[in-house]
Amino acid sequence: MDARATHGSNADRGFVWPEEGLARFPDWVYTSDEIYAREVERIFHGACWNYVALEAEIPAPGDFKRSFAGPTPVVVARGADGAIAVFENRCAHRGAEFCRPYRGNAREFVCPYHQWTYDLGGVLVGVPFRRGVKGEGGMPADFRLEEHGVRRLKVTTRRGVVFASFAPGTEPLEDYLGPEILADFDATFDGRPLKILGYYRNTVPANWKMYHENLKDPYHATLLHSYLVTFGLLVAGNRSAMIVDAKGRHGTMASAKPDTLDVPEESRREMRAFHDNLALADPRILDYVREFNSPWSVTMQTIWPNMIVQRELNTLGTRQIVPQGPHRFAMVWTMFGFEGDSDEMTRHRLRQGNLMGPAGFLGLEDNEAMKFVQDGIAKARPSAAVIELGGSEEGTSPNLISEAAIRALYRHWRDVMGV
Amino acid sequence: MDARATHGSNADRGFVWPEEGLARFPDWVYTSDEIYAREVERIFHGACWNYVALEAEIPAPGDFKRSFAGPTPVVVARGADGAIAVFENRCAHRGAEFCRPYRGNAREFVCPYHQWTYDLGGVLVGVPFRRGVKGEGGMPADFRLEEHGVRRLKVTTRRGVVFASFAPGTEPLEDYLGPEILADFDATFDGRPLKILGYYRNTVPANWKMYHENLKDPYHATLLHSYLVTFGLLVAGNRSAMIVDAKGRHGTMASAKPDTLDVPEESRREMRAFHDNLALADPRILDYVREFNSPWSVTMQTIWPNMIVQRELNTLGTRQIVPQGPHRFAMVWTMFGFEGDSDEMTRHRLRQGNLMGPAGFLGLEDNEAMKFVQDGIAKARPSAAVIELGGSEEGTSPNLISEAAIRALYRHWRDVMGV
Amino acid sequence: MDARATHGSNADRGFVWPEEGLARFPDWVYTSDEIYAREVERIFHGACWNYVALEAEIPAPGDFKRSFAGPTPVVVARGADGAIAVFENRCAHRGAEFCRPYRGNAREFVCPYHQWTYDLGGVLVGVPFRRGVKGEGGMPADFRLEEHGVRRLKVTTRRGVVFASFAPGTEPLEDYLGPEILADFDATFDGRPLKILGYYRNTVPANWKMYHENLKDPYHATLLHSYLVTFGLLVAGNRSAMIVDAKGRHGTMASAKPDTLDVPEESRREMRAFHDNLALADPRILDYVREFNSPWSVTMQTIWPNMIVQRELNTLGTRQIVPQGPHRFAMVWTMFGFEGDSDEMTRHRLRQGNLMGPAGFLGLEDNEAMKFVQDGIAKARPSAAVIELGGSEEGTSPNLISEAAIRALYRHWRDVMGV
Amino acid sequence: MREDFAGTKLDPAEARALRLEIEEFHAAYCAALDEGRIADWPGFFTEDAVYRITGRDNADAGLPVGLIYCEGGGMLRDRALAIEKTAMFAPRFLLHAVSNVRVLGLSEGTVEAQATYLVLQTLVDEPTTIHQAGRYFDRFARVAGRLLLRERQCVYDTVLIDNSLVLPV
Amino acid sequence: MREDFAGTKLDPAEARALRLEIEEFHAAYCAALDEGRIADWPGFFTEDAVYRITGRDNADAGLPVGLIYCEGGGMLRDRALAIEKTAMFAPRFLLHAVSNVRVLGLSEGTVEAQATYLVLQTLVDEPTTIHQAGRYFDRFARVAGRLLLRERQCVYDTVLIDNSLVLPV
Amino acid sequence: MREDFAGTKLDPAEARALRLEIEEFHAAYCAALDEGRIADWPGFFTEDAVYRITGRDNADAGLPVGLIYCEGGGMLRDRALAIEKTAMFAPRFLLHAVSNVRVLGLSEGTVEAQATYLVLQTLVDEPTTIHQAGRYFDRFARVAGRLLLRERQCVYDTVLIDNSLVLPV
Ligand code: FES
Ligand code: FES
Ligand code: FES
Ligand SMILES: [Fe+3]
Ligand SMILES: [Fe+3]
Ligand SMILES: [Fe+3]
Repeated sequence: MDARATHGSNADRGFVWPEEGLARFPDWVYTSDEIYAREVERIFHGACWNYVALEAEIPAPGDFKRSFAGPTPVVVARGADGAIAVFENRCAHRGAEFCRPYRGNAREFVCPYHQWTYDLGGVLVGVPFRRGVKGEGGMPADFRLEEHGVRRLKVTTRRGVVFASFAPGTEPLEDYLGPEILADFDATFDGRPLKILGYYRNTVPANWKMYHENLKDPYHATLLHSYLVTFGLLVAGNRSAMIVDAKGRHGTMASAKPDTLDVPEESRREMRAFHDNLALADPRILDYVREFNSPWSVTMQTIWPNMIVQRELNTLGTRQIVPQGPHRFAMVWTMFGFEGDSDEMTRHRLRQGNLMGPAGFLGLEDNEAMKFVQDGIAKARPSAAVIELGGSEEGTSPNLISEAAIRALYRHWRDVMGV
Repeated sequence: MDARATHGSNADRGFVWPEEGLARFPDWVYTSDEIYAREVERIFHGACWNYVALEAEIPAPGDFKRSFAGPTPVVVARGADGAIAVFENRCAHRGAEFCRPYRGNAREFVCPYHQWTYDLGGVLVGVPFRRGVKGEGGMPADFRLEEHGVRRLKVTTRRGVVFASFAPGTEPLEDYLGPEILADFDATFDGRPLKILGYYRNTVPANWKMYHENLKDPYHATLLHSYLVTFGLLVAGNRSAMIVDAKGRHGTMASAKPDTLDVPEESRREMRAFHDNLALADPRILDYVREFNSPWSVTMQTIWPNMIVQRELNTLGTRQIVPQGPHRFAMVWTMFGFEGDSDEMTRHRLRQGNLMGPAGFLGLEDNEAMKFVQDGIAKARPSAAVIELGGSEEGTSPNLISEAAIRALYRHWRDVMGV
Repeated sequence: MDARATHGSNADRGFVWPEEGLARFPDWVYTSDEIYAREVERIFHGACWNYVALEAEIPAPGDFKRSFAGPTPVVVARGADGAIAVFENRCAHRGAEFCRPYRGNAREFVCPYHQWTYDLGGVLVGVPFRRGVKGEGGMPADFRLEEHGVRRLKVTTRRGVVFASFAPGTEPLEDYLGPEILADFDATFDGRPLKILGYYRNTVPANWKMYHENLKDPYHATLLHSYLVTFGLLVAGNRSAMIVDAKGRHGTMASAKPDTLDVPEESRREMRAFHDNLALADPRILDYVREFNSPWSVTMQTIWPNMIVQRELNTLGTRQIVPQGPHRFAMVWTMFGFEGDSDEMTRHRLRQGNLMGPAGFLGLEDNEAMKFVQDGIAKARPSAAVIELGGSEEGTSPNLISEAAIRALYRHWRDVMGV
Repeated sequence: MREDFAGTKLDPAEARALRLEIEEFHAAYCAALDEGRIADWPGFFTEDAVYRITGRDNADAGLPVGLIYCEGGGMLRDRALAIEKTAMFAPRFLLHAVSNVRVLGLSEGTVEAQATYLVLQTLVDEPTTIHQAGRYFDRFARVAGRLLLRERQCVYDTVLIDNSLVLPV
Repeated sequence: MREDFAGTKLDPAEARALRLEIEEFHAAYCAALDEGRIADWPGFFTEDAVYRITGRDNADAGLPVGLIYCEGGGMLRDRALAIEKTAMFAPRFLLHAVSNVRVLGLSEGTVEAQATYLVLQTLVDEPTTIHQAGRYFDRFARVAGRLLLRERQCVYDTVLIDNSLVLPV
Repeated sequence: MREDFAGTKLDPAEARALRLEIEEFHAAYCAALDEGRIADWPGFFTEDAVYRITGRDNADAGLPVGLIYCEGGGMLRDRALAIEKTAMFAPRFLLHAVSNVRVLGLSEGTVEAQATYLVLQTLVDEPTTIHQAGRYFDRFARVAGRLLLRERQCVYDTVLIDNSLVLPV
């Protein structure tokens, strides 16, 4: 991207917010290359915690995985001492992205181009022919290996979840998440060791923020996802909540599976999604095995800026958002269970996995819907989204029919972005 | 596209017209992202009539089709009262492109994301849970459905052809076309009800204006299209005309099929395209059944900014230009006949259809040639086209060997674009 | 590309060089659209000699080939008098890239769109209906064919190699190359008539300058290319040299095949690439038939801005760099032998060809490594390459463990680019 | 749905023999196109053959238009003639790959069959693209011992054509 | 490596007959999907069938997750039901092309076979894309004279899925 | 043009049997490459085999160069060795799909055949691409009862290669 991308005043750039305030989101929030460049600089490369891995993916010394902090490729590796390091996947010499496989185990990382060698912490430990050959060539005498490792990120972990930040001063994770979010985070990551069941990867042809909006938007769940409604997993009026942290960055969409399918007539009228007389041949997919210390059977947590924690009944996973410009992002899904799950419990999680992911009964609908939105705003005359559900309230909302969580997020975003 | 796209003075932007005036067209006319953004704003979204449909495509109440006004997706729908409405294919809520199929029939349009519901005129008629659930959430009390429909375009029709404009003040279609263009338009759309025979869709890797130039350029027809020449459909010296409206926007390239193939020696010498001793095994494709009240057997009309009316002997169709940036456009061909055509007449039109379309004997050559031009100007050193055929005359030209119609178009274009 | 691409001051654009000087190359050197546009204007379209063809490709009058001067399509043709002309592959009329096949033989070039006709020198010799038909239309009376040919480039040849320049004032090729480069150039092109063996074409998803760096970087050869090392063709400590011209633009990476495989223990330790106990089943691929008057068995010459001369033992070829924006370039390989080669010698060259090209044991590794570098710098936080091997020395280097030739190139590049 | 498995009312052995013969027909037909032997193309059809290429959108809607529409051998030969002698288009390489051949039945002495095809196009200095993906709906007649097409409907999914289609499918 | 050629321990003639029969099965199976007859899809499986689609990265690592994971006919029918009745997705054309069919052997009355598949997807006003390329790892049982899938593992190379996969493979 | 239909001077039954056998050969050959069993690859050739991959531009012009050019088993094994032991390239998934197999004839005890191939490549975190599309021009010998390649000319339409070709075709 060109250096100029972040120059010039907002007015010059046409970044003028509608007078209605947070009741309107202008298109350029989702379509501008410059806004995107600024997001990378101030958010993903700023004082935020990027989700990068689960410890269970790299249990042993030398285990590593390719990952991303925002759009930036990083390596997550476990050292001989068991400590986890996160560093840029970019050689300090000429910049090669040296770590190519999804994951593996290594004693050290050797860049293929000139074999500069890094230890499991990203520290430069070897430069071939550093002293030259027969005393000729090589690096200057004052070249210090320790000054030329790959750039390391600040790392923190909680309950086996690994986060990294480019900003040394980023606040502690617990403060960053806040108590409202921590509660459900800890309910899902309840201390049992995780067992990785596998991965999904997909791209979504939409702006990365739409994924946060989607999961701060309980309204859509009752309307887009006929499957949920038809088979009784969620109906407007369920016991549910949309919980937001104090800064409005993070969120938890929570609901409790009703004991019986009973859609109030009031709701049936509103929901075209509702189909009577449909039944599953194999309803095991809807079973909920109570295994968590939580009033909720479903919690979907959005952890700013790039993580989702999925606890959908018994199918569990993290999702990592990898932005790829204003019009596209990639999503990496890591599905897991717990060590000690019985075969049947594992199979139950796998069966229930049909709900989520890019082919999931719910997951595919969200991906399709987000594509529709980006298609709609990218080619239309300049306009703005209407965000008025729940009036002007911002933050935690007592009910599903509100966009208060989305408004709260954008108050924070505008503040950070200076627009 | 970034907001900044249309900022800055022409000189700053390098948009300086050559001193030769309309004898030269500089490359940036065809290659600049900023010029394209300005075209969308001032032309397709401006006081122009965009062709969007034929009434015969949506004969019954509830019939609709996806279409485009310039680059912008729109829906063309016939209401219960038979009236036709054209509105943006963009949900007023969060912007989803809600209408996805090529065409269909519906009682109303339901956006899949949150099921906001629009009537056949694009008026918002339903917002689920607008009043919330159990009195909580929902839209503000002062939210008026009628203020949040999708944006409607101004609509006009003539002889079963549907046009739409984003600008309320756009002049009446008859004034917009002018008498010279109306005459041949009405000769093709002569009042007989149309019968849709089918569609072609293709992209062309060239600037959208080149399609207008191609059909305001009778010179090329006698040289590029060997088929026309070899089999006697058109030779320089035919009875023909290149007719242009007063403003230079629209055009009609007209010719009369000669009764006998007789290429004057003078022309043979000029035309490398000419092949002697080639004959068709099945010459029915060249038959002209006189069915129109017109001196011309062929009229190709360019109706600014996005329509072509093809009357090539008895194969009839409209073409819609959908610009997709400076370097590419899509073309939607709608081929038709008339209600009451005999089976043989329909088959004659289908056989003659081999002349046009992206696989047509003539159509494929135009598409290839336009690609060649964009290829040539996109990578070369800055330069300009030489537009001197017919000297400096502009507008209607008495003969085929002139670029007067192209110069007239660009006088208008420069005026609108301010370059 | 937009006209604005080359406007604005370097500081405004963010083009600020690191204070370490040539010990650091900032990312924007490889990733900026504006820097690329400036390179095309000042380098490829400037006072440089672009490699465009070998005379042996077009031995007879009328023979021609499509080629490129920088990113710009050109035609290289041999006239009836045997003289070679190079001109833009862009019709003077409306800009069509009129010459489409890889190569061929023609009496003249006819643009397909309107059949403007050029002779083998690019001179406009025919405009159909230039005088109109029956005295109507046609070009203005003062239209001079000779003023409207396609733009010709200045041409020079040496030893059967054809170069072209857009700048009339470009210095003579011999001065341009300088004596150090000429020596090895003439050793490869030793006067024997060339025999074309065939072509490879590939793209590389990296900045075009990385290919120059790769071949001014003898350090990588001993480390990336295990094949070379394992089978004894090159080891650090070989008799070798990295030769650079006075301006630092061009280079020759030279080495002499050792008579015996003998890797000094010192080098073994440094080279992870080294594998003991591997042997070829068919070692003929490593044979070197001494046919050149040169102390070197291998010379790889980089001739600024777009040529590589490959003399790898007995497999010979030229490579042409065709830049396609900052992030990609195409490479055209022309492999040759000499007239009079025995069948066995030709087959030897073909067998040895397995070393190079996009599937070559060495060639594929270079292409992969360059992709890794562009991947690494395109998505990371702004940073800079570390170019300190050989300290701050610039230019010709006595040994392989130095980046002196790369620094010399960038001193020149910064001077031309004004950054 | 049993017939979906055998895909035919024919005796399975006969159906299989026909399928294998039709695969050989497709391979020869595609080779003629891929090798630029366009003049050979009409020879794969009966003199009364109907040939049409149309988009799946048209086919699903029952619309008759053809991107290419030929009634009889004369129009097939005229198409080949135009491609060879008069048509202007950029040089390109084409490959036609056929799979999923199904024999659906025998009716009035003609064999009904379907197949899936891919047209891969490569322009000079451009990558190979899927230029068209679609299905053949064929009716074969046996003439002088070998199969010829009495009807070929090429229905393509690639509704949005990249610029132009220069050869038949 | 001999077995790599015949690709089976079966008598070659028997293996070939099975291969040809399996090719016919694939053609019918793909036709059902490509023609949108999703309700027919479960009928290609035995009632105790296992069906899974997973990325080659998971398969190589022995990870059990499925993009689609069905145990038994009920789950297969529920998937078909959801696609037909409840799922929201943009209209699209799909083509499934199968090649390189290999019969690897016979074990406990089931035939082990592999094949290579391509899923070609075309959205409205968008080009045709290779939506998924992968291999089938199949186990067939013979029921009432015809082959049915007792197990199908679809292992795809296209690890990075473009937005969504709406139909089974 | 009759021979264009049968595509051979062989007795049709014999030609068909050979075609089916060659299809099985291709399936096994591609499986070895797609499963990364590169060491098995030379075993598909006779010891005196010639193997070449070259662009259709070179083939049409009669130019002899090969992207890969091997004379004899030694060079084939050395290519496999280099790929396994010395070559540096990014991890990737590859699929080779073969169709349109044609048996053209029998000459001096070798079977001449052609086929169309697609190489589908998927790099980590990148989409699946058509890395190469081309045709095989093969000559098979029968050794110890099974077919081996005495000559394979891989002629690709995808003249402009995307970066590199790391495995043979
Ligand atoms: S780029 Fe990594 S060692 Fe040189
Ligand atoms: S985006 Fe259309 S209803 Fe919400
Ligand atoms: S563009 Fe070349 S003759 Fe008109
Ligand atoms: Fe959802
Ligand atoms: Fe034309
Ligand atoms: Fe190298």
